Amino acid sequence: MGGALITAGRFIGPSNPNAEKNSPYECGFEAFEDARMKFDVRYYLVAILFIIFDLEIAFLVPWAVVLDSISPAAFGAMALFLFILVIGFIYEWKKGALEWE
Amino acid sequence: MNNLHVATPEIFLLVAVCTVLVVDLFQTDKRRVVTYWLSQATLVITLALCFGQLGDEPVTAFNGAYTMDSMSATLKCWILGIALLGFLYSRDYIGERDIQNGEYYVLGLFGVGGMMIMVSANNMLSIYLGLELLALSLYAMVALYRTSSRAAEAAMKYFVLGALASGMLLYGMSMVYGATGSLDLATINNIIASAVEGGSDSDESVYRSLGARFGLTFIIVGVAFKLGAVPFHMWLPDVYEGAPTSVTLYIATAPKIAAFAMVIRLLVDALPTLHSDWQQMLAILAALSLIVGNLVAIAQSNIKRMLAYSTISHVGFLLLGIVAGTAEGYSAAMFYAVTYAFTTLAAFGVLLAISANGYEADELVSLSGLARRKPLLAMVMMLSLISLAGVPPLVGFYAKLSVLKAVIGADFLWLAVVGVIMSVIGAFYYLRAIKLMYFDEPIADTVEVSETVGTDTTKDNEAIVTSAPSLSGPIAVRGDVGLGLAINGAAVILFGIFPGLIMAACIRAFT
Amino acid sequence: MTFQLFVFYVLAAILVFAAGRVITVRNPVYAALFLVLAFFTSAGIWMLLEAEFLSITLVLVYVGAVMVLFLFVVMMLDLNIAPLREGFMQYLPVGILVGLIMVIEMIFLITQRYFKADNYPIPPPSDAGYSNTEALGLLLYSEYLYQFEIAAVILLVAIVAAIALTMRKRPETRYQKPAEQINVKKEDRLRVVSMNSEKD
Amino acid sequence: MDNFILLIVTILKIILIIVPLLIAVAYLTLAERKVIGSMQARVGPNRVGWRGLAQPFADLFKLLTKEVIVPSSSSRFLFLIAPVLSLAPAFAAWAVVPFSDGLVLADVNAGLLYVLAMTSLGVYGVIIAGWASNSKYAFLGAMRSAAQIVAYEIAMGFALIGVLMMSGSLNLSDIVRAQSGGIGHWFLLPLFPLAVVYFISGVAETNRAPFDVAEGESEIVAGFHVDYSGMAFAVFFLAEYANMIMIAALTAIMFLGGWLSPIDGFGDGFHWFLIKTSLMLFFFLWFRATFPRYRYDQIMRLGWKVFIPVTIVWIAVVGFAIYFNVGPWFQIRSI
Repeated sequence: MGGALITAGRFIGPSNPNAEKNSPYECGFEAFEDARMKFDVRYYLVAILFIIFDLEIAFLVPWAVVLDSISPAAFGAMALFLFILVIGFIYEWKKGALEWE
Repeated sequence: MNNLHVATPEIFLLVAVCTVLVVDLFQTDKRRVVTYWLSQATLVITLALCFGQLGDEPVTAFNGAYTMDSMSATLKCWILGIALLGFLYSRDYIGERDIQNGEYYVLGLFGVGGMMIMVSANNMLSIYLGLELLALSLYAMVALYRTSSRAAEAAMKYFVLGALASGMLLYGMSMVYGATGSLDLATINNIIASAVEGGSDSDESVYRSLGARFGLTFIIVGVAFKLGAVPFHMWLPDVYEGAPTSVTLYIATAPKIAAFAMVIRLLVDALPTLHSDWQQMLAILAALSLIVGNLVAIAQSNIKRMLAYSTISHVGFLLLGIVAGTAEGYSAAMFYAVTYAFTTLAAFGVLLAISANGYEADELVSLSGLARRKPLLAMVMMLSLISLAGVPPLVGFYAKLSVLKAVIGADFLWLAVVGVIMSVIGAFYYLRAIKLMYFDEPIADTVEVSETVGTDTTKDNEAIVTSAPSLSGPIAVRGDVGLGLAINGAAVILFGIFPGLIMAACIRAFT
Repeated sequence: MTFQLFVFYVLAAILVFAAGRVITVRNPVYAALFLVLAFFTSAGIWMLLEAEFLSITLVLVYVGAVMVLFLFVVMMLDLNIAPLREGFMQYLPVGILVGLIMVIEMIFLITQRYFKADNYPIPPPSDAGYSNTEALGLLLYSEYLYQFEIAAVILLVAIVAAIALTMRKRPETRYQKPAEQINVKKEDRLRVVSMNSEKD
Repeated sequence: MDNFILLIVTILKIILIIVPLLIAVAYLTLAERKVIGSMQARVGPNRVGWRGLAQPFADLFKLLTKEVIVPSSSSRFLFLIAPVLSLAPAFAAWAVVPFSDGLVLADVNAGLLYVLAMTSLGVYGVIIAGWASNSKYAFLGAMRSAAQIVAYEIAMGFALIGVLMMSGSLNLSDIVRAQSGGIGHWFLLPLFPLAVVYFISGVAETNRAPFDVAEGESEIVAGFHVDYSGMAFAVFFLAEYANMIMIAALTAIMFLGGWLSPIDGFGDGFHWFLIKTSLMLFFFLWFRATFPRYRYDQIMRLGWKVFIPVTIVWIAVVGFAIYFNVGPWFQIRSI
């Protein structure tokens, strides 16, 4: 559907491209370098931590669903699981992985 | 949850590592004295707990995912003891370098946890997860030396190839799982045994045994990667060379014991029915490892690379015992794994002691004249190398003898012949190093600057340039390190003369 | 051909195509996006197998998280892939040979009667109340507790490793402490001076 | 043949959801301008149609007749596909939303997970748009926005875990049913911290004010939208508003009892769902009018250091309470 809308937009709208208009926006400057630049390693770190927490959520889901029919051991196991990951979280926090300037 | 108590060592270790991790966060001391001592205390207590389990009746726990038997209890003690000495030797080395000390110990402890899980795994999934825990810690430890580009490269290679090997192993395990519908080692064994007995009568049994064979092939490839058997050895020399020496020590010692246990669990516990299949494959791997390892080691001038190829050849020997496929063979291989680990530990321990004051002792020439600079170090190094070469009465001799005996007993005479010839060839490069230590002059400082520092230290080792240590003068060794090395060296002699002390436990593990 | 079978073939075709493009396309960003497509279609296939929990978890974890990291990396690193491709072409013949051998082996095996799909009866579709997630939860939190805990430890090691390897303390960066900013009181910033009013 | 008919029926149903949704989006834009206008003592648009009611259509036609500029250095295909990628999950998630008892397109068992997965896909449109434009501002904005979305997604996921623990089901209709019994049984009360976290994370996920640094005009000239024009821009716009409605609807379902009436058994039905969703949407608009924009480090701090700990703690609390039958949690779950 979105595709249809864009196509419609392209057909209906005028099309008179010129080089100036088609160059990326740069506050009136000429673009002086490629936009693909090296980025702060922090972004990778955020993505990695995101994966880890996402996995945590994936583990929590089946546990939460069967919460009333599991054994105390299973309950304790999840408590331990969360405890271990909270330690990881404390580590992140203290190491400053969550700081942004 | 029954039998939780048998996993006490693992549980204690986990709790202790978490504590160390958190305590480490609140430390300001760069050398992490508290972290170091806490880590050592953790290892000592865990060791004591494992020691208490020696001789207990075999028990399984966690629905059969975990087993405590004679083999696991014995091997855990060795792993912990080796890790203990390893941390002791590494302390000054990593303290001087730009390595995050706290993380080093914590990851090391996690690695020990992974090895313990592998050793007492009774389920494909536990084996795999234990392996991953170990491997992940190792990759990170190699890369911890962040200012060294060589370490980064080594970590990258290790990671990529290690991940590939893990993938292979997992693929094989999933095939076996598909063929048998079980992850439990004993159940897998039963199902495959009945399928093989069923022969080609029913489609189901053919499908099962065929599927298991397919899986077996992948498992062997994965295991060979992890062990570093030829032709899956490519990562080993590069990683040994590029990693900081303390991490090389860690990789080269205890994980070999864990890898041995993994092989036993996978091949002997789960797939003994396919013995004739894996025997052939392992025989080829063993022969190739013996040949390539020993021959290429001669050409090495870097001592870490030399020891890497030496490892490959020893993996070949270790596999000989498993190829034999008998209880004697397995005990011999277990003996080999354990003795190899603590012998290599001594060698790397000496290297670390020489490497102090910022100097990176990784060329063979840095051993020159060691006997004059520090007789203790030269002595321990010599014992270790002679033992690795397999000269009586040291422990390496008895280890080689027993695997060869086992492999001859299983009618693999040609393999035994290859083993003997290769160990004779291998003796050459060990003796060369000993000659350097005892008969050569220490390299003069000026030569050293142009030769070792100039060529070897790339942009990354600023420490060396700043302190410019003397390479001909005597070496100062901390008291506790010296004591550790002395005990380590003594063990090489002691267990060589009384191999029964270890062998008894190894035999008990397979009866 | 049943409807399910039709859907399966469509998905399988897309999957094979996407997987192929992952390794043949020039631009690494496109390769990563094709990998996303491949994950997505395999999730669809799993859905056909009534494995809805795993299927959605595949999307959630791999597409939603892992591939985002991949995209971050390939987009920011601005890889120059020309030399890589040279190496690729060099090893292509060997690769094709190995691949061909594997294909032949696979065909050989699959066409054997043992592996024919007809041998295996189609499992009956599970009833409406059946929840895959619940079954998985019951199993994971009873039989596989030990492995589950090891998984937690592995995740912890991953956190430690990721941070130890990427974090760099940069003393020159200045952080703001929002908590302190919020807790400022009027007295800290503002000084009220009483002055005599002046008259011109 | 049966399948064919089923297919047609399904397509009809999909159209039946999408068309009202589009109209809702259109009028949400108008409502936004009106609401913010009145909060700032202005009138808002009032020229087109009666009191400006035709304004959205005027906007639509304006955007439709404008040129879709494709920057010359961009990756053409990705540039054009990005808006579609951000729109698709916003619409796809509606498939499992129960409008009323039994009134749902796909009554799947894993509805909640599906919603979670769809929300996590929204980030692709942003990343790809930023990269494909090959413009610094766009890329910068996209990366910021991606890191932000990712951080808040975790908080959202944890918040939903709490809901899951209360209801014991992944099915959204069952989740609503678990809240029956009047306003006191809605999850809003026992899960209050999670509800707040969920909704605020939803605001951050959709990059709405005050979390709209990614398109902060003053810093990075509208972020990843910068090079988009005409219909391509309109589709992004559409996706943003569709996502807003989605978040509002989900909050209504998860915490406010969906179609259930606040008084037990008193006129349950679609209208309650509509009212609750509208209320939530009003909050979106209110936030925008009231709060100044957050700084980026403040956003990340809020997501990682406040919301995640809060949700983890509350999950532990709820877990213990349910498992050991304490307090109001137990009573709700047993219904």
